[in-house]
Amino acid sequence: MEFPGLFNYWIVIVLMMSGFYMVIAHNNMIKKVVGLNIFQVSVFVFYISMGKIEGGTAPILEKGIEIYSNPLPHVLILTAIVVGVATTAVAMALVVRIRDAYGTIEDDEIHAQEDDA
Amino acid sequence: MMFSVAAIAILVNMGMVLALAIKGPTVYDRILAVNSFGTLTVLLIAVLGFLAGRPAFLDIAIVYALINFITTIAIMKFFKYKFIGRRSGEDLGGL
Amino acid sequence: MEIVLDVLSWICIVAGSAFCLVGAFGMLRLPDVFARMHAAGIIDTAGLALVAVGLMFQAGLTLVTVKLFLIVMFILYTSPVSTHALAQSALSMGVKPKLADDADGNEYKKEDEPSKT
Amino acid sequence: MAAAAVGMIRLRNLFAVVMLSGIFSLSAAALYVVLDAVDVAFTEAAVGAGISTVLMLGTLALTTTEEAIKPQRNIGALVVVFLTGAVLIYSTLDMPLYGDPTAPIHLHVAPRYIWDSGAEIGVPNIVTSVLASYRGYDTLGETTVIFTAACVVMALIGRGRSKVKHQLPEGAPSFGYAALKPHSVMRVTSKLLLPLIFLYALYVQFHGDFGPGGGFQAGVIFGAAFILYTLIFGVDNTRIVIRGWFRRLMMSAGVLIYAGVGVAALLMGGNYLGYSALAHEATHGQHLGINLIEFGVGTTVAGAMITIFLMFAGQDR
Repeated sequence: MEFPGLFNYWIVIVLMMSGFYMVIAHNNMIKKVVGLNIFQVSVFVFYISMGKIEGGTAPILEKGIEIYSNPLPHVLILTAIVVGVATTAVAMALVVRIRDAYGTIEDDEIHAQEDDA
Repeated sequence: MMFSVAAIAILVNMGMVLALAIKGPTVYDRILAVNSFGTLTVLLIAVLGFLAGRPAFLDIAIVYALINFITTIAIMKFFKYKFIGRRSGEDLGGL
Repeated sequence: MEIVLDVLSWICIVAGSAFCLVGAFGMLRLPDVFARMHAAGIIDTAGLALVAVGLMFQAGLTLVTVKLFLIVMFILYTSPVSTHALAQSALSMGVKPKLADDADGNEYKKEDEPSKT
Repeated sequence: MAAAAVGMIRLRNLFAVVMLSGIFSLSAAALYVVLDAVDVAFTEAAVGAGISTVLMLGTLALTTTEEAIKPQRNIGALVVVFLTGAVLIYSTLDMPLYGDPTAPIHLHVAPRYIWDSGAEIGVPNIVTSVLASYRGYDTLGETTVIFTAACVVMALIGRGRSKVKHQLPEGAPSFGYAALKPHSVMRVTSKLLLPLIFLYALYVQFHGDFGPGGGFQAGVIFGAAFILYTLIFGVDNTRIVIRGWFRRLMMSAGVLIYAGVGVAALLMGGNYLGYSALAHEATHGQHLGINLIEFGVGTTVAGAMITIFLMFAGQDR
């Protein structure tokens, strides 16, 4: 029972660590943003999978249904997704500005330029 | 029962298409894979709605059916206007 | 009546799934993008439509059937367009279709793909 | 899904990474459906299919499509990642099992939402009633965040004057600007499809009380429709169809509607955002309030998405 019971968390952790690795090990800024997105999705999946109840269905009231999954995480994540895309847009805008200023979006090249200056 | 069969078949499909998306030698293979993946997701969501016994939630599938091709058009446009005279198509796909 | 509907939807769903599988297999096996598009077309048309029709038989004459019908219509409407866009952009970017008598296409046996020139 | 993530790490061509992130979002939506979160899946569907991929493409068009150096195995990073992962996995051993109905998360406020919202709010979709009514403050905050994000994007790349010389040959139109004039197939198809998308966005907007949907999703779909229009007919046409002042008005009016409903409730003798005061009967007031603020949310999100996209697409390069 232990294995399937915690499986969802492990998936979340694998995803989260993939995103984490992408953020810290890559120099390319767009890749970093994508990594942040993966990290974000892993948190979403974590919340949603906590809200799931065995045998429950979607939290929309209907006659004859007794068990609903927990609606609260859904609410939080629903807004978080839209906010997430908005913040991703901000990050992308920053990347574009960095590219304008430095002519590159590689982290180490930017550092090299900074050191030269 | 029958829905599970369909769901499993679609999941297997999705795996295969994903394999194409990852290995796909050229970018166009990947685009194609994303496209098919979208269609398969529409199907999977529809089947899952039936599997859960609440098929009223087909709205999500409709969203995908409606706006999934925006991506493809964006990609096509991206290629048309981004790479002009800069790079030939063959070496686009290199990893 | 019930049984007839059940059998019909079984047939449709299984056939649709089989078409999907064939399509996905083709996408993996066929030699180049243009040939793979044909395989993708199987998924988009035969696979999707058959599974949806099978689901319609299960749903009966309800709003669900209308929604399924809409889905099928939308996909049948948009997927040729996106395939067209893809083929056009691939062709204009200089990806040549592999032909049976091409020098670089020799290792592929004569597929029954139409020769796009 | 994990495979897609790993693939994204490995691929160096940023374009392929964007493709894979599209697949990633698709499978995330399917996963949300499995986990009963239809509203979330709806949002992910709208965002993933309509906005985020296109946004990333816009950025790629403005920057570069190749990662410069092949990332060598970064041992330090790998060690950190594995250590963190191991610690996290160890900590999951104390977590409640998947699907356990007695997990702490299900015992606090969730039962009240599930069992009483039908009588208190009178809206079948619990997610909508929690979103708009019980946790209305939260949602007001989120809407403001989206508004702010769009403002920040405007401030960052609002006027396209770049110091870097563009690599395109003279006369080649940039990603966003050009209209697909010669492509009659696209033009006709999208002309037929656009009204349907708008209609569907409105359906999602005003059907959110009964099924999955609501202001956030509708706003995103609305924005996606405009993105499609922009892709086909060019940025200039979109700027004529929906003027800059109107975009900004949409963004701010949404937040104002939301906050104004709260003030109205305050003036009519209730609490801030306590919609029950809006009408004689509590559930009627709730319904009215929820519809109004969902409309506000939808307006803001749509305006913000269109603005953000136009900012990216309309760069002169």
